[in-house]
Amino acid sequence: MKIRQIFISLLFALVAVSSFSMATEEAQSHHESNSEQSVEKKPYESKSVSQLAGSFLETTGLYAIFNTDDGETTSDPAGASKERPMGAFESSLGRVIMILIVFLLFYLAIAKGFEPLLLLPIAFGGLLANIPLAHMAGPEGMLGVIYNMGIANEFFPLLIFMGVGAMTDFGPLLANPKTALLGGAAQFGIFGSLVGAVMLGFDLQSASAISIIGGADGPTSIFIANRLAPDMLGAIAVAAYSYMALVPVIQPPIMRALTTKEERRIQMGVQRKVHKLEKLFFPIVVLMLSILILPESTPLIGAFAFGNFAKESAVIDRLSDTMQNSLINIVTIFLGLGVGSKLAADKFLVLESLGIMIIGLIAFSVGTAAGVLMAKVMNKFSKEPINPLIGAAGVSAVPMAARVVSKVGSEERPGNVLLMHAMGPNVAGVIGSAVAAGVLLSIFK
Amino acid sequence: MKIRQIFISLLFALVAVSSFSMATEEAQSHHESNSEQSVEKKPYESKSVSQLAGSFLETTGLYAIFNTDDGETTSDPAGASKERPMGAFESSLGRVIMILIVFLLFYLAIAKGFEPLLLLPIAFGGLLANIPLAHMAGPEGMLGVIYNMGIANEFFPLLIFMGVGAMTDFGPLLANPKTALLGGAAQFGIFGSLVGAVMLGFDLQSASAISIIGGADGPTSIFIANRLAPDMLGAIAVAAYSYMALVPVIQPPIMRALTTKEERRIQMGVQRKVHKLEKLFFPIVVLMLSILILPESTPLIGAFAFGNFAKESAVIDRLSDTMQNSLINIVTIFLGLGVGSKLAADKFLVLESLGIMIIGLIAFSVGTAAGVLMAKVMNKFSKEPINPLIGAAGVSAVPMAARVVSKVGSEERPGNVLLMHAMGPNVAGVIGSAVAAGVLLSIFK
Amino acid sequence: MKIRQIFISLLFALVAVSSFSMATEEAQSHHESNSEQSVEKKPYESKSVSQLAGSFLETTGLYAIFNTDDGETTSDPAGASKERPMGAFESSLGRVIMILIVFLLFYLAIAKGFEPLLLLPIAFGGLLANIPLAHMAGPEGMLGVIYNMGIANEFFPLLIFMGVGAMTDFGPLLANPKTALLGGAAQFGIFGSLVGAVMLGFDLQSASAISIIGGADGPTSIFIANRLAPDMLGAIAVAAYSYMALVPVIQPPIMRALTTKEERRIQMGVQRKVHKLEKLFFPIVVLMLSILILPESTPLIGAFAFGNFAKESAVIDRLSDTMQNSLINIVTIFLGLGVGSKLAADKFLVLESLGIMIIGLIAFSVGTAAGVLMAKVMNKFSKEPINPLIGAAGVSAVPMAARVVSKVGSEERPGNVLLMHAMGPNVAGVIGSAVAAGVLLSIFK
Amino acid sequence: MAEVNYIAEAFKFMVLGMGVVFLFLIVLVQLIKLQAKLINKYFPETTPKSSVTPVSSTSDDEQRTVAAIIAAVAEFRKNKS
Amino acid sequence: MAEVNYIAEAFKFMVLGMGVVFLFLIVLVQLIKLQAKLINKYFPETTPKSSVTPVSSTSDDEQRTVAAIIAAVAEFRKNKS
Amino acid sequence: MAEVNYIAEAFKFMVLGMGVVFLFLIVLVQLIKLQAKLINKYFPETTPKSSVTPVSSTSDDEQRTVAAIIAAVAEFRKNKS
Ligand code: NA
Ligand code: NA
Ligand code: NA
Repeated sequence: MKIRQIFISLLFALVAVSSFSMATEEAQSHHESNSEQSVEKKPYESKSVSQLAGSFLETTGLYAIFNTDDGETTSDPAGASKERPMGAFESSLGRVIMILIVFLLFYLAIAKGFEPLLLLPIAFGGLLANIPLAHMAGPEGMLGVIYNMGIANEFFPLLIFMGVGAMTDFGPLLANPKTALLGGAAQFGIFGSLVGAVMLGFDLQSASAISIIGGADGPTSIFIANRLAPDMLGAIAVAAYSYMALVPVIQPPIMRALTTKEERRIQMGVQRKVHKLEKLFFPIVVLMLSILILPESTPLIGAFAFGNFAKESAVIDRLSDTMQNSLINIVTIFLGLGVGSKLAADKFLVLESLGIMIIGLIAFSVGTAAGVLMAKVMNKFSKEPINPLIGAAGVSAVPMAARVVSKVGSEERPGNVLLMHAMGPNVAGVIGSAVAAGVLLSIFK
Repeated sequence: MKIRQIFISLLFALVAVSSFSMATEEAQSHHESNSEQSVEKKPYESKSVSQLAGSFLETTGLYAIFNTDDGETTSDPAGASKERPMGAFESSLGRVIMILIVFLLFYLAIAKGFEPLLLLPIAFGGLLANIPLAHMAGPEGMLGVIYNMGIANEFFPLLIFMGVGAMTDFGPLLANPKTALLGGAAQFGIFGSLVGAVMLGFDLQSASAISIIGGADGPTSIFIANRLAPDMLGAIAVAAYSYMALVPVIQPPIMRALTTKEERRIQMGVQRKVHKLEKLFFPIVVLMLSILILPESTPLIGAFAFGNFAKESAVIDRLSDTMQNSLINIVTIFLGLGVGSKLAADKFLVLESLGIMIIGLIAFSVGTAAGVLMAKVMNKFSKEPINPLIGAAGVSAVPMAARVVSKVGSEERPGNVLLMHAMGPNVAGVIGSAVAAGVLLSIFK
Repeated sequence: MKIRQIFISLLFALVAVSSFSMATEEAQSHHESNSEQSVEKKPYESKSVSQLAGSFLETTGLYAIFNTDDGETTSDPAGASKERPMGAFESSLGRVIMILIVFLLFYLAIAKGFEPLLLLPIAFGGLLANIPLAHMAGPEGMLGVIYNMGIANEFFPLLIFMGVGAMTDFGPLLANPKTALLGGAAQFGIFGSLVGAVMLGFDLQSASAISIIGGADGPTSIFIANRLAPDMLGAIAVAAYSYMALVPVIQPPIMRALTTKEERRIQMGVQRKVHKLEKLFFPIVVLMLSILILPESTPLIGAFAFGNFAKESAVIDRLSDTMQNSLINIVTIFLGLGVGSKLAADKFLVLESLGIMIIGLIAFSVGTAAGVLMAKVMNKFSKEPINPLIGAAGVSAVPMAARVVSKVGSEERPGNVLLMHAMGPNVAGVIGSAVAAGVLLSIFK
Repeated sequence: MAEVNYIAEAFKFMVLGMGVVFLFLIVLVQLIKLQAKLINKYFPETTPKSSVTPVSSTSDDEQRTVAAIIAAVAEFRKNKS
Repeated sequence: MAEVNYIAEAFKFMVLGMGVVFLFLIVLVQLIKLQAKLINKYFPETTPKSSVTPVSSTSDDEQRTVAAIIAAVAEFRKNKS
Repeated sequence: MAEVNYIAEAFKFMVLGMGVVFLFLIVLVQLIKLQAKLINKYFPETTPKSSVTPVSSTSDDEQRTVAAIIAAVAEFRKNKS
């Protein structure tokens, strides 16, 4: 067998030699005339080994970090027009700090389980973006290619939203539609933090971009940040996902502070059965409504409705499975890396980022409080009892917030399962945030 | 645990504060000098709440539909150079009609099961394309991004063809090769409808693009439409998939009218066994033949042959599985949405679309008739009996047409299974259409 | 049921007619004013059938192959600026020779099982690239679209590397870290063949691109070739994958010639257990080290480390599964076809390709020898015995080379399982090659 | 232009934004109720499904179930023989 | 140019097109027969596979699912009885 | 420039390249040893995993196999009792 293989190799070589010898002269002449235009090769000058080693040293990362006046420029996927010389801090200690922050994010994602599906790729993208000299976030680097492929044009967040739509069951909302209002109240988190951001000194457009963190919805945040304040995209995305991950820490104290023990012990009845046609029509109804009232929100709601409609139609299961699995996974990898490219020291280590972190915390707290208070009010006027805890699920952060509600509820009264009742406001919160996002976009159009 | 998390947050904030305070001055100065070039923010003028509400109203879809002189332009993935101000009809009633047509397509796809894998995404794309003010079919909208990614350059139809190739078994054709001629006769559907289209007043190039509907093959239709008449892509694709879905309605009456009861009762023998090397070599043989005779058809036949060769080689099953599953699913989602973007009122609601619908019906009928008649002739001269019904499968519409043949055949003589015999002309019809497409392309090159 | 469907069709037609009649005049006027800019249709001149047939003949592949002065130009994904008129040989016999070479590659991939996952798509891409008149490798052809999407910007090789990272287990390397040095010694294959290539007359930059074949690592080869010598990409990729496939033929004679029977019979102890935290930290350690020493290698090592980190973190299994399956499969299909586009006769049939093939063979042989000799030296100085055979695995070609080591070892002493001990140098060879690639890039920066 | 009170503007945005959000959701609630009434009137379901299924991707689970069934069957046959 | 009879042209296209289609398919049929003859002469298959498997897009997984379910149900009944 | 001896240059590249490769790997080996020492000191594993698992994609298939085996075993026990 080996002899046969060697024979084949020889045959291959022979065919090649005979054809090459014919081809060479002609092809070479073409080739050379052409090579002038192709890759420009610099004239090579001889160097001694120690010269070579010396110039090699200047290309090491260690050298780059300790020599801040080496004329390195920042990287931007849009290319040279958006790049500028790096500051001394940005190209040295700044990178180190960012890499430490990245390690903190790794710790939170892996050891604490904080939304690892996005935090880990974002953090890794941040690590790659802070490598000196490699320009991975530039238009020809891997992160820049990804950014231009799907973030600059908002394609990836919409695909994620499509996949989330295909994973979402609106049954609980359809069974008890008035809980949708709780998902509305929680949007005070957005507009409250808008006021807060303006107070901190952000201009109105940046403040709007930041405030959407209060929507507790990753793709919506990225979509809006990209439109209104692309320079802050990294900080906004990191804040959004970090606080979504912190929902089990942030929400319970607020929920307990605003409710009495009796309210938290309220039991809610069994939900009515939902007709499958209701589920089928629902995404179309939502989309038609947003077309009539708020076309600015239709990219988000349209993608979401398409995913949900594909699932509920039950005739294109192989497509809806793909949306929920291989497609959303591929896009999640790319979205994370691309967003992470905005964690470069020169983009992230600005005072704004600190403000964004602070406002994000306010946004989640205000949203939670508004949802709970609204639920208290509704409980007063409703025939059927409403446990005010479910208002907290209105911030979205699907399905984490609903689980937190269920957990807090069952602590007060073991066996009191609020999960399905909390899913209604939870998914309504997604729609509410998309509407709020549409309003903000329409203002700055 | 919670205390630890809060501690981490604090630590994070502290690191941030200390670094930010160092970074701020420098970074800000860089940032500001740069921000002039970045997103241009309009100077903001104060408005009262009622002014705000007023200008919000002007951004609603309701307002846009009832105010036709608002200067809205059409959307085109190619950008401003292909856009123009919208007509009054197009931006109001036209949209409403298109949305009703979209709902009809939803009904056909879901309730009637008409080729839902493509009709449903196409229809949803059409819905999104008709949203006022959102410009989702423009170069920066989701549909436009998809269109430019894979339809304008014909990449997606070729990937679909590759996947279909990986799903196709040429065994029945190889077992009884002369049935390939039935797949040839059915191409009269293409050229007959070309004559019809010219009679209706279409110019030769547009008529050629339309006539390919008679090939009963989605990717081929989209590929050719994109080359010869991109403005009609939406109508052509919708016609092709609609009539493919209507094959069980269109074909049986024609089949019965052209055959006698005795002919329909003809039984065909068991097919010979096919050597796996025949299957392995077949895609290469087809491709070599199309290289020699018709290079214009090689993008289509090449993609198809690659998929089939990948499957039959049996050494790259993980790639051929991917072609048949996650890759073709992802591309189908995108292709559907992208094609649907051509269902915008300003593109679809033209008299041509009606003509295209009529010609599509002619095309399928003529193709079916030609296939059946050819089979009758072959039956006269063949040693082994040929049931003329299998000629109807030559229009392709794989595997629907072959199933229809089998159904009609077993109605006349229960137990007469023609399915495998019909698969031969069925897959030959795919090749025949690709060849016909190549001829049309070569004429207009 | 059928009546209902026909009724629906009629309804559809009626809606359409009524709306079209309203829309026609207006839309037509818009349409026509626009159509001037759209697809330019040549004025059509009547032709007789024989004229038509005659001009059709001129578009056949047969005609194109026998008529070499038809002014056909070469194809290049970068477009017209890189294209030139084809030579007579290139457009006729050259194509035929390339197609024969492609068939040889098919044979090797399918019948011999030589790395079919990449050789088969590359070969098929080569077949498509050599089709006359179709320009599939041009900027508007399928191969050119793929090339520009992910090869010209090095995106696809990095995604492959990410997937390979997610598939790699560094456990054996961590258990016995000093075997990493064997993966270093094997890089003599790279630098030895660099010297050889310069001797054959290649300039330093081209020689560097070629020598990376000695890294025995596909994505690294493609990445470097694309940076340093894109015109030779096809030959380099084909050489790299061919010789990787030939590892079971090339390596054993060299391994036996350089070792004594006693050395080959050496048994190695059971490996220590590796803590899962070691595996988790390892990709980060490698990446940090390459950041400090060699930022030029971070695109490759960064992608690889991300994949491995995603897997070892164990919190984003759905993403790491996607990297290892659907994503790497899709990219493999595209990478193969795109690389294959460089097998066009006008690019591949130059004397350089023959040189590249020869140097590739030298590279693998030298790398193997260096690894084995290094292992012999280490065995002299090591407390624990080291079987010199495992040095051969240092060339990478994961996991083929490690299997060859295990096979040769068990031939001498049945039951002597060296596989796990060979995996250490095997994966170290991947890192070593990426480092070597970084050094070469930094020299020509 | 320089005298714009941005905080006041932000509050106006809040009024507009929360107004639109609630308008949207209130209309949506009414439409949901209306469609539930219409659907259950004209298409009464004989064996209606419970809505109490969790939000999740069912694909993985299903695949594992299948795998489990296959394995169980295989196991069974082995044991019989 | 203005006097071109487009319908006549369309018929000419039909002649050319159908001619090429049939030419292509006739040559293809001959090649299929030739390769079948050659392959079965030089590589006779001892246990040839039947070609009678349906062309369909029911991917492997689905087929396995069906097979698994059928098997599981069968198994179940056996165990009950 | 014309007088550059390219072969000598290539040998210099070899010296630099192999030097950097070995430097990199030697530092890496030391770091691996260091981290092994630190990790096993501060996070001693009670039931450590064997490192002797083959390099391969433990993709879906394997996970399904595992799931299947678990399910099969469970099934078995039910049937026995
Ligand atoms: Na929300
Ligand atoms: Na056809
Ligand atoms: Na290597």
